[in-house]
Amino acid sequence: MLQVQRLCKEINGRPILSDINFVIEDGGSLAIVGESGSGKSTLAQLIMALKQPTSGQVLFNERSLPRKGIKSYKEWYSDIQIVFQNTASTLNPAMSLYRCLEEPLINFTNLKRRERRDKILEYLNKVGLHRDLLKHRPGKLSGGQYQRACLAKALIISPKLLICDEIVASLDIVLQQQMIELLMSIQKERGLSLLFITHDLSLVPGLCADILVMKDGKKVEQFNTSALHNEEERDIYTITLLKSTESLETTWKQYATHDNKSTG
Amino acid sequence: MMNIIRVNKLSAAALLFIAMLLFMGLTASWLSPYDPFFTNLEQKLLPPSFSHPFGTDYLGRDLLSRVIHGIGDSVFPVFVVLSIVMLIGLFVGTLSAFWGNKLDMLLMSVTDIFTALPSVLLTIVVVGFLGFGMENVYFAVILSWWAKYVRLIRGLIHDVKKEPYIMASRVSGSFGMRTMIRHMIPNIAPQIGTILILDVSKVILTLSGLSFLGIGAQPPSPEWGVMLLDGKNYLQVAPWMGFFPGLMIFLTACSFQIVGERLRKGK
Amino acid sequence: MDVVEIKNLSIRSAEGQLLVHDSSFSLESGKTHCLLGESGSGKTLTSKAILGMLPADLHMSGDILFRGQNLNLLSKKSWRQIRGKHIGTIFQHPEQALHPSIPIGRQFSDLMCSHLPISRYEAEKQAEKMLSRVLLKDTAQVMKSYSHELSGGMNQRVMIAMALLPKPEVVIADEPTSALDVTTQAEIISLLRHLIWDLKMSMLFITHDLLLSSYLADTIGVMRSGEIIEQGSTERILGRPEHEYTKQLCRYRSQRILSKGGNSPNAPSSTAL
Amino acid sequence: MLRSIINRLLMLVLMFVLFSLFVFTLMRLAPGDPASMMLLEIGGGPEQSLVANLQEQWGLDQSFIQQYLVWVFQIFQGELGNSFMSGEPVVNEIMNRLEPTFRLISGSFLITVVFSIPIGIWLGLNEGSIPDRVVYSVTILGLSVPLYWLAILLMYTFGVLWPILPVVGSSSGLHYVLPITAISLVQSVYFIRMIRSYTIQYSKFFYIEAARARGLRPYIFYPSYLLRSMYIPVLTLVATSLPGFFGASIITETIYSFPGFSKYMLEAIYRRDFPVIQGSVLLVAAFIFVFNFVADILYYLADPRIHLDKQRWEI
Repeated sequence: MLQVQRLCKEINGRPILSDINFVIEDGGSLAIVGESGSGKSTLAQLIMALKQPTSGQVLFNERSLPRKGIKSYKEWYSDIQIVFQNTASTLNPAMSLYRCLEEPLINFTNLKRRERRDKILEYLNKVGLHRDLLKHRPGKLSGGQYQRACLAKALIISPKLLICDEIVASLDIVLQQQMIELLMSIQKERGLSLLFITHDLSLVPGLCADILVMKDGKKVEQFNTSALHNEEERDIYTITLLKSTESLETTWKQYATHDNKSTG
Repeated sequence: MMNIIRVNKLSAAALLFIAMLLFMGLTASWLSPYDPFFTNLEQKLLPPSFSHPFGTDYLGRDLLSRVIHGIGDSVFPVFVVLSIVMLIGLFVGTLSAFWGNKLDMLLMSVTDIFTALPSVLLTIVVVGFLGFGMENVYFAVILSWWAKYVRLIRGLIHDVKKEPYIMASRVSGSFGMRTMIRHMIPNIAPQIGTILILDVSKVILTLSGLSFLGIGAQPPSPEWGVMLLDGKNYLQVAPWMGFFPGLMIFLTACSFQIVGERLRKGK
Repeated sequence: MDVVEIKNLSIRSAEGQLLVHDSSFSLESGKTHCLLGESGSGKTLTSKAILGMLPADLHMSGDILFRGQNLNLLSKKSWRQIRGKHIGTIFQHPEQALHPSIPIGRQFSDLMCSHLPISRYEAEKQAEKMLSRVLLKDTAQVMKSYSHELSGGMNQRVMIAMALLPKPEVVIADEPTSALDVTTQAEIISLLRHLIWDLKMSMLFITHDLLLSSYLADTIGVMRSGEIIEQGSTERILGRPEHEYTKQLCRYRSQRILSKGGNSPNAPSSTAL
Repeated sequence: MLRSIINRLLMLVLMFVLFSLFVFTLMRLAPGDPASMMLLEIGGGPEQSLVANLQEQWGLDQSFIQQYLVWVFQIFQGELGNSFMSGEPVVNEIMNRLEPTFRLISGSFLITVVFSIPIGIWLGLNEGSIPDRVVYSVTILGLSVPLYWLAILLMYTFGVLWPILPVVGSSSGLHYVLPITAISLVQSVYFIRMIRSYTIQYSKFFYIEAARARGLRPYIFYPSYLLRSMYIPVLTLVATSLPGFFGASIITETIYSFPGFSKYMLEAIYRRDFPVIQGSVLLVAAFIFVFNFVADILYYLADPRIHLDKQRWEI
C-alpha cells in the first residue's frame, strides 16, 4: 500500500510539487492526469527515489523512502518498478535485449542461468513479443515492441506496484489501445497496484479506478473514475480538460455513429 | 551504392597497408635486404635502382632497409604513448566526471593549459631542460595529449550520465561501479576507439616532426623524421633521401586517417 | 480548380528504400485536405517535397503542380520565391521554429521584405495587425521579444501569423498542435480553422489525430508506411471506411470518446493481443 | 556578467602560475646545476668557491618555494635574465626577432581564414555534390600530409627544379611565399573540414529549415540566419587554432632557415641556453592564454545567453 504524505519539491527556488497527498491500496489503481509542467514526472521520480523530496515522505507497506545504502534501495525497487516515458532510450543501446531483461534478475534474484532464461521467455510471451527479438539490440525494436520490452523488464521481478509515466504518449492509436489492454489484463491477473501518469484523459476510463488531477505542481482534486462525468462535483479545471476535446468529438460523432452500427 | 563500395575499397586498402606495415616492422631484421647501419662510402648517394629501390644516403646506407627498420622507431612507440594517454584520460576523466565541482574546476584549468599549448612547445621545454633522449620526448607528447583525452572522456561520461537508460539501470538494481562498467563504458568505447585511431595518425606526424626538428630521435636512428632531416640537407644532390621517409610518414598517417574516418561514418 | 496537384509522387532514400510510394492527391482552392497517418508514414516527407526542401540524399520522382505550374521544372530561385509567399508553412515544434537570437519583429520584416517591395516599418505595422488577429495581446511587446521568452501556445500563434501574413494561397500545417497542451490545442485549432475560412485559403493539414481531421478536413487521405491506402471526402473515409487499417483506427478512436453519450468505455475489444 | 569576467581572469592567472611552476620545476630537475653549467660555458673550471658564490648570487641555496617566488617576481618585472650564449638580456634578443615570426604567423593565419571559411561554408551548403565529395576525400589525405614533408617538397620544386623562389632567409617579401603557402595549405585543410561540418550541422537546425520554408532572400537568409548562428563554433575554431600556427612556424622557420623567434627558441635547446628557453616558452604561453581569454570575452558578446562560467570546453 503506497502512502504519499505532504510531498513537496523545489528545484533552485522554484516550487515543482507542493503538498501532494494520496494513497494507493493494494491492487488499487490511480491515474495522475495533468498537462506538461504540472510536475507529474517529478512525482514519479520522487516515488522511485531517483530524486530526494524537499519535504514530506513516501511510505510503502510502512517502509519509508530509501535515502542511503544500496540495500534499502534494492528493497524499495524489488517492490516498486517503473516504465519510463517512451523516449526509445530507456534500454541500454549497447546490450542485447536478453541481457537487458536479465539485469534485474541478476540484481534482485539469485536464480541460476537456466531459471533466468525461462523467466525471461515467460515474461516475453506475457507481453506478446517473439523469442528471436532477444538477440537484437534495443535500437532495432519498433516503438510498440520497445515499450512492451520495458514493461517486461519492470514486471520480471514481480513488483507489487507499477508506475507508468506517459508510457503510450508517442505510440499510435492502435498500439496505445493494445498497450492499455495488456496493462489491464496483467493488472487483473496479478492484483498489481498501478500508478498511471498521463496527460490524455481519454486513456483513463476502464484502466484506473481513481483519478487525481494535477496543475502546476498542486493537487486539483481526486475522485473515482465513475464520477468523471457529473460536472457539479468536478473542479472547473477538470471540466476544461474534459471539454477541451468536446467540440472536436461532436463533429467526430456525426461521422462515427453510423460506423459503430454497421461494423458493431 | 557506388559511393559506399568505393569508400570500402579505400579503407580495405588502408587496412591492408597497416597490416603490411606492422608485419614488416616486426620482421624488420629478416626482411630488409641490407643492414640499415652498414656504411659503405663507395655506394654513397646512389639514386633509386633495382639493387637499392629507395636509393642510398650520404653514408651509403640502403634507404629501404632503414625505412623498414624505422617502423619500429616511428610507429610502435605511438601505440605505447597513446595507450598511456588513454589510461590516464580514462582514470582522470572518470574521476572528474563523478567528482564534485571543486576538483573539476582545478582539473579543467590544468587540462586547459596543456590543450592550449602546442605539443612542439611542451617538447621544447621538456627536452630543453631534461635533455635529449626518447623518454623525454615521449613524456612531452604524453604531457600534451593526456589533457585532450581527460576532457574527451569527461565530456562523454557527462553526456552518457544524462541518458535515461542510466536512470533505468538504477531502478533495475545496478549502482556505482557496476553501472559504470556495464552501461557507461560500452556506450562510450566506440567513440573513444574512433578518436584513438584518428589520433594515431596525428601522433605519428608529431613524433616524426619532433625528430625532424632534431629534438626527438637522434642520428643514426632509422627514425623517419631523422632520415627526412638528412634528406633536407642533401635536397639538391639526392632528393630521394628526403622523399621516401616523408612518403612513408604520409602513407602511414593517411591509412590510419582513412580507417578512422570509415569507423566514424560507419558508426 | 485544384491549387496543388501531386501526381505519382515517389521518394526513395539513398539506399533505394521506398519512403513515399506513388501517391497522388489534389488540394482544391478554399478547401482543407488532411493527410492522416501515424509517425513514419511519410506524410511530413510529402509536405517537404511540395516545398522542394527534401534532404539532399533523397531522390524524388513524380510531378507537383502548383496552379498548373510544375514545380520540378522551376529553377531553385523561383521555387524559393513560391515558398512563404504562395505556400505558407506551420511546423510542429513552435518554440524551435523561430531563430533564437533574432527578435520576432525582425523575423517578420525579414519575411515580408523578402517577398514584397515594402519598407521594414510598413512590414512591422502589418505584422502587428496580423498578431492582433491571432488574439495575441500586447503585440508591441511580442514584436520585441525572443522566441524563448514566449510560451508554446504563443509561439504557435506567432508562427500562424507569420505563415498567413504574406497571404499565401496554400498553407501546409504539419501537426501544428501535437506538441501543445490539450487546452491550448483546442484554442489553436479553432483559431486556425476560423482564419483559413476567413482568408479563403486552402490548407494541407497533416496529423495522426482522427478527431482533428474530422473537425478540420473536407477531404482526407489515409497514409500508411509511405502509401496512400484510402482517399475521399471526410464522411466517406470516417463514416464508411473500406480499408481494414482505417476501420481499426476509427474503431479504436471511438472507444476513447470522453464526452457523454460516447461509446462503451474501454471494453476490451476482440482485436488479437 | 562582471562576476564571470573576474572569474575568467582568475582562471587566466591560475593557469599562468601553474604553468610557470611547471617550467620552474623542470628547470630545477635539469641535470647538472646551472651554476657549474654557467662556469663550464665560459671555460672556467668548476672550483667550489666560484660555484658557491654563483649559487648564492642566484639564490640557489634557498628552499624551492623561495626560489620560485623570487624567480616569478623577476619574471613579472620582465626581467628574464641574460642568455648564456650572448650574455644579452633575453628580452631584447626575443624582441628583435619577433617581427618576421609575427609576419609569418599572421600572414598564414589570414590566408587560411580568408580562403577556408567561404570554401567550407560553400561545401557545407552543397553537401553530396561532386565537388563536395571530391574535396572531402582530398581533405582526408590532406590531414595526413606532414607539414615538414610538404615544406621540403615545395622547397625542392621551387628551389631546385624550378628555382624561382628564394628558399633561405627572410629578407624580401618573396621569402615569405613558400613558408606561408606550406602553413596555409596544411591549416586550411583542417579549417575547411571543420567549417564544412559546422555548416552541415547548423543548416539542419529546425529554425534554419523553418526560415528556408519561409523563402527568405539569400542576402537576408545567409548572413543573418545561418552564419549568425554559426558565429560561436567558428570563433572557437579560430581561437583554438592559433597555437597550431605557432607550432607550424617553428617547423617552417627551421626548414627555410628563417631568422625568426621560433628558430631562435629551437636553437636555444642545442646550446642548452636555459634563460632563453624559459623566457620564450613563458612568453608564448602567456600570449596564448591571453588570446584564449579574449576569445572567451568575445563569445559572451556574441550571444548573451552563454554565461561565462560555462567553460569553453562545454560549448
